[in-house]
Amino acid sequence: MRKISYEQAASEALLEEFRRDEKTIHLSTDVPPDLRKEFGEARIRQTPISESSFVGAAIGLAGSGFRPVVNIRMATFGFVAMDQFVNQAAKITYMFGGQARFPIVYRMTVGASKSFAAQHSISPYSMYMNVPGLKIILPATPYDIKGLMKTAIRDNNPVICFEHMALEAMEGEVPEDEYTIPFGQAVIRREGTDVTVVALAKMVHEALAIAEEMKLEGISLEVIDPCTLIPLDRETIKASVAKTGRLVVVDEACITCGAAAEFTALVVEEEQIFRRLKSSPKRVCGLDIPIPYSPPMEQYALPSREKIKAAVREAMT
Amino acid sequence: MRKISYEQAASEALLEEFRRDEKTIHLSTDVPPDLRKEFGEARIRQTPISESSFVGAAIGLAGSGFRPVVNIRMATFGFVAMDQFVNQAAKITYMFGGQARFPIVYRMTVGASKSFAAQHSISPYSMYMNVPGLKIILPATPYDIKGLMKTAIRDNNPVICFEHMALEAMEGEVPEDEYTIPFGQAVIRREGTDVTVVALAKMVHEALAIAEEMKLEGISLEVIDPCTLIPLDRETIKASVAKTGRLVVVDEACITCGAAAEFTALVVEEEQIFRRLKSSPKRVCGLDIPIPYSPPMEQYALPSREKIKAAVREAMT
Amino acid sequence: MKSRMENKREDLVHLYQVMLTIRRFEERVVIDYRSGAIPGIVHSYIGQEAVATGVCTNLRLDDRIVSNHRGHGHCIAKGADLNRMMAEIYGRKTGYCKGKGGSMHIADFSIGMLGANGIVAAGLPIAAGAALAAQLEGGDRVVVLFFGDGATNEGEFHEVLNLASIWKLPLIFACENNLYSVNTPVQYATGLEHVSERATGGYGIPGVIVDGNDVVAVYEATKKTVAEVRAGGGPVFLEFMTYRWRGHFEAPGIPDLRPAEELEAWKGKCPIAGLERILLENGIVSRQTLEEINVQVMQRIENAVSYAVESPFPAPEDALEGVFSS
Amino acid sequence: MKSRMENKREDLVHLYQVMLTIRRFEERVVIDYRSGAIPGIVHSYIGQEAVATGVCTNLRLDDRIVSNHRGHGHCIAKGADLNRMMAEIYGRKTGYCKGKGGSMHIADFSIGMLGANGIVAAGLPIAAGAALAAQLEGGDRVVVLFFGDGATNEGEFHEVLNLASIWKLPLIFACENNLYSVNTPVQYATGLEHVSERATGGYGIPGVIVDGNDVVAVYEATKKTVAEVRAGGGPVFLEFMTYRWRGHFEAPGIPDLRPAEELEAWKGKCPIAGLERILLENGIVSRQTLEEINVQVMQRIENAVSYAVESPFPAPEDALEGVFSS
Ligand SMILES: Cc1ncc(C[n+]2csc(CCOP(=O)(O)OP(=O)(O)O)c2C)c(N)n1
Ligand SMILES: Cc1ncc(C[n+]2csc(CCOP(=O)(O)OP(=O)(O)O)c2C)c(N)n1
Ligand SMILES: [Mg+2]
Ligand SMILES: [Mg+2]
Repeated sequence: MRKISYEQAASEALLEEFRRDEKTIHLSTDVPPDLRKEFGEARIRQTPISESSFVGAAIGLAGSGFRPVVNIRMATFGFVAMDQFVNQAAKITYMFGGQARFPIVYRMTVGASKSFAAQHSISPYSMYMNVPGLKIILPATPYDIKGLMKTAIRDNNPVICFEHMALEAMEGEVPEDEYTIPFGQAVIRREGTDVTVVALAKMVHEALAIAEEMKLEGISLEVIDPCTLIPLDRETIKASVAKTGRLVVVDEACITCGAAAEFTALVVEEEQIFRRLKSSPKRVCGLDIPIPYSPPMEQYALPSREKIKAAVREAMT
Repeated sequence: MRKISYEQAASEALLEEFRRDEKTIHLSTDVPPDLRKEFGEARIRQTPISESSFVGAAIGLAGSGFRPVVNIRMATFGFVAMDQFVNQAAKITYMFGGQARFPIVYRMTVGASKSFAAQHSISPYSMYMNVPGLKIILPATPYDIKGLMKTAIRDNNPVICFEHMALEAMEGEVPEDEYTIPFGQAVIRREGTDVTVVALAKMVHEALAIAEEMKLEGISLEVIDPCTLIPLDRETIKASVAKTGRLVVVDEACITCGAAAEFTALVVEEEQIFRRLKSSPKRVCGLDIPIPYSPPMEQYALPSREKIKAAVREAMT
Repeated sequence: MKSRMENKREDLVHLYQVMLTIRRFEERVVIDYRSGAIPGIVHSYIGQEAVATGVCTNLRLDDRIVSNHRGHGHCIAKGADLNRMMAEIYGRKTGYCKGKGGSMHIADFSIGMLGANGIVAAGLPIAAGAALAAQLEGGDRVVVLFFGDGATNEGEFHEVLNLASIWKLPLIFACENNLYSVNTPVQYATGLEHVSERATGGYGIPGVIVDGNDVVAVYEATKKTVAEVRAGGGPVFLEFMTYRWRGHFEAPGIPDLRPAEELEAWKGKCPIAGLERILLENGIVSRQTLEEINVQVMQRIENAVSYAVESPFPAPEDALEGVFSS
Repeated sequence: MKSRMENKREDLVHLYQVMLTIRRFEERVVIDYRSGAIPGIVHSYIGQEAVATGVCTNLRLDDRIVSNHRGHGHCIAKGADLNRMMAEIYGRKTGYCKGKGGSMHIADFSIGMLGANGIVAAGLPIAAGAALAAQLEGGDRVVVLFFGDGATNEGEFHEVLNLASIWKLPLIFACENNLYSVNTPVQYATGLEHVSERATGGYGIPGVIVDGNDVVAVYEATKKTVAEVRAGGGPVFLEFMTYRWRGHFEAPGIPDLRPAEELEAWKGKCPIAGLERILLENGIVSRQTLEEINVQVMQRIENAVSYAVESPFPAPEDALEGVFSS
């Protein structure tokens, strides 16, 4: 099958959906040239740097029958528009008793690794997961971003698509034929029997690499990528842990109150699964520090392969 | 000892600290009359409704040697200033290599119970806990808010003080004599042997009431109030669970990625404690919905005594 | 108040009816709030009736409005159903939002009322989006955005002035300058007497200052503006000078610190009494007709309250429904 | 460029030295970034040197500045140490921020440089706070706030204009209008040619438009302004018309879509070449002196690079330190 990059796959999804539905509108400070060329200035709008205004305008557009896609770029920029996410987009469907639908896609780049420092590197998905009313996707491959993005654009709710900055250039197989990927389905990236590793975004690939290495140590990892954070496929995660009896969650976000805590809690609080646990669950996450600039410190802030392996080995003892 | 209300206790803390240190400055849209009277317009500033500007101005004041206290009122209003919390106040100490200190107190009201609906009711502390660089306190009694607030004002870092809306009028014993309460010390509100109940804010009082009731069922609850969320007193929580072998976390915030997930994870991921667990940990939290307006639904959204008791009983089986 | 005999009798009577409906509705809400029948917080529109009425009377059903925390008047003037409004305020299942929103979040998308908003200035970007939608649709719909003087201090206000201006959006900024945000005088908070200077100054949006207690003046100014905006003239800023008669909201806690004489003076400029005088002095209607209107209005409010009171509360579990649309 | 003989020789030479230092520093950063020696992203100040130089030369050590993402020039002009700046950009332990901040977050509180900022307009409220501090202290310190034309679209910009205006803060808004935010022309984004209209319009803050490539003009305009602000006159808005010579930042990804001729035309207005002409044509300094200055400046940059290169990287575990102050 042909291979294209994560970024290209996202672009393709947009192109296809913008062709499919003329109610789609794109808002961003940097205009995507391919979309602009095909759909013109009116639908592919350049915005001033005023995120609150266009994150909010998307709500008004959606409530009036359009399907806006908004590219915020870095997730750190999203905070200047936070009220529009938390108090408006997330609550408006519920608060108005479901009178109108609000189909919106918000794209934001997460993660670290490029020495962009604290104000351009963050993985804040758990902050949004704590706000009911937002769907959240976190695609880890070109195939996934294309399929999930298309589903997001067709969904009738606000959806945040978090894209890891280090995956942009990653290549992967993407079919030429049309497809979508339903929300709320985790993918078992690799089957295994000893330890369930739930990994997010770029960490999916780290976990897969480690799984290869650990095979040599005789440890068999089952690697699960939730793909969608809200709605979350709890069943696949629980079923895997019920099978392996061991859980390691790997996430680059800061550990305290991150998604990894949620995964851990949802697994252990179910008596059935709790009883089957052979060792205590582990989290391997980003440290509780703002992302530092200098490469040695930045790397240290993120989960290393050694730390992940150590956690797996600990889970095995 | 004399009894005063939660609100009065907070006021007293401010009055005493503003007398103690003339570098203290108060910023808010609604001016506290007692402070204004004693300290004048310059130090007790009325602000226009522009939270970003004054949440950020506090940073500039602090970096220039002042000690601002900012009252945002409802935590839902904080989101319009979110960048100043997340990307500025939280990161500025670290990012600049510790060149300057930023002593700031931000006050925000959390919780539900008054039919204020979704845009005036929220408990977003876990969102801020995921952002390293902010200290976070969550006082549950008049005694605590006074002592913790005084410590917050003297601390050399940005501190967020979350205050539950339903506690404002609550009365409690507060000594006349000067005292402060150190951060990072959980309080065992009630000792017990069967189940550790970690409860937050208003839920501390619910848990204590339930502990009385459950005594009759022969179940002994140990009720822990973390008081400070960052830094968190993990040791007291862990020690209690090591003793009781059972954990129930009670929090009014939305369950997904809330603080309760963090408490659960930090307890189970420690092998020693995990081994001593007699049953699976439980979370009794707010539902994953925006807070609805109508009283029957609002009450349903929050942890009820029945649900807490059911969780405790389940933990006992 | 201007006596404009060029206004048709029916128009004037209609304006009177709408204003009176808002007044009586709000009076009843205050009473029922005080008695404990209404939960939460309510922000009374009493004193500002001429603004919503004069503005919305110029709108078509397919025009849209976006409102703020003080939204009952805007709803009623846009044609919302009193029963469903009252039921919502009472927290009943039959309310506009099934009891999930309450006073601060009433919406009726079917009549182009895109919702009140509890966060100051947060409705502004939403209105800009609705106006962009209207522009993209290519028709001549307009969007009216209601907000207070206090909202002009939030950054979003300026971001939206800018979007409206550079995109020439069919958006009418309807600012109700009631001289205060809670207890903060507009002159302290903005350094200005007229906040419309902010629109004309940095954004080239034409601003018009209107006596917000003169419903005919509001009506006429909006009429002209709506025609211009429909014709593609781009955004316009209408600043209505008015005053609220009650405290910031109906709830204990925040005292009303405004000068008592100021309030009395503004009560002397009651928008309803003013129109009543015109109607009577010019012999447009008889006192008896006004009485009849009053009786009708009271009856509708009474019906709305009965509807609300007789409606069931939502079941607790209803809270679980509707977080997402299908 | 104006030829102002009333400026003292030393002053002019000083302006020349500072501008040249910025230029050479930035040229070197670009080279070292391209070679891979510098990580992250850097936003080059080349072309805009006259602004930082002409402004900061008027400031005392105890005056404060707040900067943005394009901050190297502001730092240098305020008197920051080149070694520690370069070490920071190189990500070394000896850098201003111990390697934690990098290019976009250099600060030196000891000289009143309160930090660059990676979030557009986010430094503005911080500057307002610093200005409030200056006011409360009661001295005559001023605060200068550097930001771009693009930042004037963020809501925080307006919130801070308002605070500055109603509190009469000793705050100088130093806007570098380089005609673009990334690739968005200022006229598209704001509908204005001169963004200072936003300050004069809604806030009554005096605005001055200055040729930002004429360092003497910048110096003179700022001098006057600083004197006024020190005297308690309240905020002033200086809009410096200028242009950046390089793309938005040194990193692959975003192409530079500005017209090539426009860039060439602005290169013809090089602030450094302009001052050089004045100095030579008026016989203020000889070409040889300029050469010597250039050699000295190059030496300082060279030293800074050596300092950086020879400095150790932070240890990985250093990342754990400094989240909180004691
Ligand atoms: C972001 C935000 N900050 C503060 C509040 C609290 N608040 C609600 S209404 C209000 C005053 C608004 O004043 P104005 O816009 O003039 O409207 P008015 O109440 O006078 O009609 C305030 C401060 C809020 N709801 N949202
Ligand atoms: C809130 C936010 N939105 C977007 C960005 C990305 N960004 C960084 S600089 C910039 C352009 C700023 O333009 P301007 O203020 O004119 O400064 P210039 O780069 O021209 O010096 C943008 C969009 C950001 N850093 N922060
Ligand atoms: Mg007002
Ligand atoms: Mg620019």
